[in-house]
Amino acid sequence: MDSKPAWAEMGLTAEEYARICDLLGREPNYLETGLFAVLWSEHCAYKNSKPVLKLFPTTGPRVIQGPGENAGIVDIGDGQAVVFKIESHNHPSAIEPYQGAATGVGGIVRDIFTMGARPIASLNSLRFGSLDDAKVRYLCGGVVAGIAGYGNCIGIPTVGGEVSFHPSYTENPLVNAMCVGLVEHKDIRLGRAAGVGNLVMLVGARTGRDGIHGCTFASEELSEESEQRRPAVQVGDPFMEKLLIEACLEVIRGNYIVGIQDLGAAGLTSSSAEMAGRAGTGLELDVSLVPRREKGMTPYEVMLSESQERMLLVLEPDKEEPVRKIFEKWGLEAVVIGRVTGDGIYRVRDGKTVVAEVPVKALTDGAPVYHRLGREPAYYREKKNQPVDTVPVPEDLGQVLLQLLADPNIASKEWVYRQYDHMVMTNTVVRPGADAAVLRVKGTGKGIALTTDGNSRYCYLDPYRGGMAAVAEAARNLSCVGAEPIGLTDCLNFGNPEKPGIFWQFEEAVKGMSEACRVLEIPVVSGNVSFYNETEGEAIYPTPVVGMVGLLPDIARRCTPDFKDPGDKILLLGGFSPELGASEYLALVHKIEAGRVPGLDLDLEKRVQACCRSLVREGLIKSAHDCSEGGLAVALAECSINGNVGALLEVEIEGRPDAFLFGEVQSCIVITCVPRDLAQVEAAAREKSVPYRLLGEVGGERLVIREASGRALIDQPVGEMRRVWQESIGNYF
Amino acid sequence: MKFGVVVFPGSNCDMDCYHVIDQVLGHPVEYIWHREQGLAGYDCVILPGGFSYGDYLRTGAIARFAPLMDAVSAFAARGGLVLGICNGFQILLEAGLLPGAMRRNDSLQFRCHDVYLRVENANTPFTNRYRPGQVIRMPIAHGEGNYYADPETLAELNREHRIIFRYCTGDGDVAPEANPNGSLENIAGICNKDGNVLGLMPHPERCSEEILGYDDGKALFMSVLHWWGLKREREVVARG
Amino acid sequence: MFQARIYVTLKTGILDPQGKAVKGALATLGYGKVEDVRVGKYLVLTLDYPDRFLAEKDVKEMCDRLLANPVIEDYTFELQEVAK
Amino acid sequence: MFQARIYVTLKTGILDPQGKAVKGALATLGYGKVEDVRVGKYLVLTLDYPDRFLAEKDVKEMCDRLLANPVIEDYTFELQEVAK
Ligand SMILES: Nc1ncnc2c1ncn2[C@@H]1O[C@H](COP(=O)(O)OP(=O)(O)O)[C@@H](O)[C@H]1O
Ligand SMILES: [Mg+2]
Repeated sequence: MDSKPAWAEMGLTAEEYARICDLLGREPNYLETGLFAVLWSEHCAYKNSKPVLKLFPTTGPRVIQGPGENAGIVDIGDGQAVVFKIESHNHPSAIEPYQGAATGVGGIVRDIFTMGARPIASLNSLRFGSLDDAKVRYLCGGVVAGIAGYGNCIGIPTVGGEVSFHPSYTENPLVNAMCVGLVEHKDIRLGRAAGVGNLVMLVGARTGRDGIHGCTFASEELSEESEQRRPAVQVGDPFMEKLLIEACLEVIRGNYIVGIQDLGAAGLTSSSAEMAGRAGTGLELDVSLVPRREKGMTPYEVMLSESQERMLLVLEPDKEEPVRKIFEKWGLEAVVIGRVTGDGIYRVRDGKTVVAEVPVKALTDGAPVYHRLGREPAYYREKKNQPVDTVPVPEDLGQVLLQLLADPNIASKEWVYRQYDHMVMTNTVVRPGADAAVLRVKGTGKGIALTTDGNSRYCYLDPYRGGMAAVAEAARNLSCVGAEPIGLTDCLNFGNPEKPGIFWQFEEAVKGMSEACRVLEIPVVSGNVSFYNETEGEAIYPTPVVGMVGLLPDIARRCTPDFKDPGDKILLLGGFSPELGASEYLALVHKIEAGRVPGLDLDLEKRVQACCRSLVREGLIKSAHDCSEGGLAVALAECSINGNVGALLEVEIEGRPDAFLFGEVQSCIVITCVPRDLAQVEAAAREKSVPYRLLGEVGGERLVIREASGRALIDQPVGEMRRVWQESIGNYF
Repeated sequence: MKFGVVVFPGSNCDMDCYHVIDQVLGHPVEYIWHREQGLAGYDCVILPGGFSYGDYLRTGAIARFAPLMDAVSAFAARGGLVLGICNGFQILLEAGLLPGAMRRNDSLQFRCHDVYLRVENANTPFTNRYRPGQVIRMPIAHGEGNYYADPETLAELNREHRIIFRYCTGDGDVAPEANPNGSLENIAGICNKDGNVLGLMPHPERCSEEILGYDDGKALFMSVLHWWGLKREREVVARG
Repeated sequence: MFQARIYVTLKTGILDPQGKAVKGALATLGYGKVEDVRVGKYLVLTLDYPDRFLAEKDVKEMCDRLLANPVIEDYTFELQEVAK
Repeated sequence: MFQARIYVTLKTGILDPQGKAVKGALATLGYGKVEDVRVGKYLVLTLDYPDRFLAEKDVKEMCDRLLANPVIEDYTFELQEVAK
């Protein structure tokens, strides 16, 4: 047996341990070492990512709360705001897909109502290996069922998301969950332990031995050994969460509390220390008062347990009784376990004995910050410069279209979202299946649009462009429904940042995202970093995921992607210069993942989006759908399938027909309008200096794309396209 | 006419039902906490959807013991209108106010999407604003809507026209492919002998406003208002 | 102190969607000789009761009232004395 | 022909929300002396196997591969010969 010192077992490095001794002026005891280990883990301290995250623009006229709190807050007028954040639960989901995903939803929902907001929608972004693999199907089925099981039970609609498949995620799936809440400005609460003498109250579930060191675990690579170390699995209790939501909102709205924070990674330790850290106070807790689920738990286990569905409240002493009554009404335990002190010390007692005593600031702000070195990996130039237009043009392009429509990356995700209750709360005006979901805000004429996006192949081949594209695509999806992007949350899923090639991917992606945010004027208000997504040394494709929120001033003026009526004119907004490089077509049909990622002119992107939004608002267009994976042909097919109507398009092809049809491109939106409005639509585009072209018109039961010469490139019945597109994913299960 | 929406721990469509009565119909409505004992003053009580007590043992199994449920039984016995939607339907089954039981969906998955329903009996307090045989659309959202009743019960339900809604195709065909959960005889909703207690799996409150796509569910609530109006008239006439 | 092990199953003749799915999954894994699968619930209750007679009576009552749904389910149980 | 009765339970220490809810419900119904409730699965498999040894081996394999989730669940089973 090797005898690593305790600090090493807990994931601290020798330098970090030395630094702790320095800060304390002595060696920490076992419990204290544990406290530092979890708070200084990547998950809590962002020690590898902090300097890079500084690149994000985080301010704007609507921003009420940027990064640093449990979630970001953006103003939507009328004294209301939206609160949102996205978070990863990748490692737990790899080990136990159902519970891993379920507790991921539970965690992010707590981050939202802890701010005083009522959660009104969830989204998710999922990555799995190939569905041909039985283990992957198990993971995918379990994750989707877990999200459904938890989200449906707590009565928050899951209104959108994305799922894609690539072998790099075979052992390391990604499960990123986003939650959005609605709050009146006056009800906003922050995670602060303010006011010396105030009480610290623990509410919700009892504390058990589950998930101890879950966050250090999230900060490690997966290995055979981690499969063995399974007690880190937690089981979610959505019923408890539902009660917590109602009870917490009741005490917040009744103005009974000073501060509130959920217990997430590193449980009681991180939530209490962070609350004291933010308020600049000290804290004294007595672990013997913590209600337990199991007998014989040590103070260490109580402090580090990651039992789900718990919250920490700070309140004035005279509020204890009324608060306890409210929790009792909901059948919940609420126990005072400590109080706020003025000495800046984090003190843990077990009854009379002091078992840990360290400065709060050492825990929360003392972690080292690593300025890792990024180095461009060898594959980058090689793949980028690999010529890809030497592949043969397929004979039957119609067949290729069907093949793409059946590709799980492009096929309908209905198999997924029909398992989610996406309608509860009766706000879902545009359901999953469109470019973005649209929710009404009851009592106003406003709407909120939501989407998550990310393209990891782009990010692998060119993390800078890929990062930019993720932001641009999310914003474009919002613009397609008519919403103005007002804020962004991000989940940065990467491999081991200690490897220079990975760190380079991370840095480049963040730079690209930041640039797009700056030009498109969308502030980043919250986010999450998930490193160490590797299995046996192999990293996943770099996967920054963007969750974005948009605002529709008048929900009556909104748009969906489906073609509406025969005779409607079809136009393409944006400069159309499709690329074979990095396309889904190239990967699927020619098995090549290389080439140049489509270029992105952010100024043009901004004009295209603004143009699309104003067309929607003026009621001039009847449908809008952007070109993404699968290119123009797939975008048109999706419009046809969703509208259950065909179209006839006549195009002038420049270059290869397969590149024209299936090559990918940024900043392009397929729109339709009635013939009468065509001139006005064209004028609007010209006025905004947005290139456009007339493609054809809606009608018939087939999608026909033909050249000016009359030769048909694509001629497919809508019914057949729908069948392959709709059934594909379900057929794997 | 006054409505009450029951709130069990874990109910999650309570606010949606409240919204429809209050904002769409413009009628008085109140939440009723599951620990209350009486229902005096109410004319129609709605048991909303959700996951009462997490639905952890069986759907509706724990909620049926809520103190309020005795009052609901008495209210129903007096002829009060009781509408159980989704989890509310499951609770009514467990409480014995409606016959039969729910099993898990045959797909073993939760299902959330629109379905078509055929109105099998338009002569009830809940369906008089529909035409007999009318095909309507409503969303479902459940994991356990696979209705079962023994053959005698089923025969009785049929004989007494107590099967109110069946899942059907867009053309009104009660076909197996239109059945989203494996329910016997495509049953989506049934009522009690007196017709004043209705349970259904689909969610009328989710389709009572045009902005949500369509408003086929509104007629169900309008039926209740209409029926109550007629009842009042009869009472006035009877009293002379 | 008693421990009750309660087995709740769907009545015979009632289609068991879960059992059917498990049977199908087992067949795909190569266990085609599994002729039938029924999936039920297994509950273990620890009861602080002084005597068996009372425990037995109450467990039966709990099953009838709550733990099983008589419309579709049957149950059986075993009672065992255990140390405190 | 064999019948396997399989009992799948949550590992100790793993939260059992179902058990907790049932315990709470039983308490409300007046059974406050129920100290603990754990809810698991009960599966009954009918196997067309010629001999016990093979049946035993396969049932164990089925449990490991499909019927129990080794991450959070434990299982036990009993095998009994039955008439065709
Ligand atoms: N995991 C998921 N959960 C919920 N909805 C999803 C999920 N994955 C995809 N969807 C929905 O399916 C539709 C298509 O998704 P996607 O192909 O990613 O769209 P786009 O390419 O426009 O971003 C969207 O409405 C999306 O919200
Ligand atoms: Mg899109």
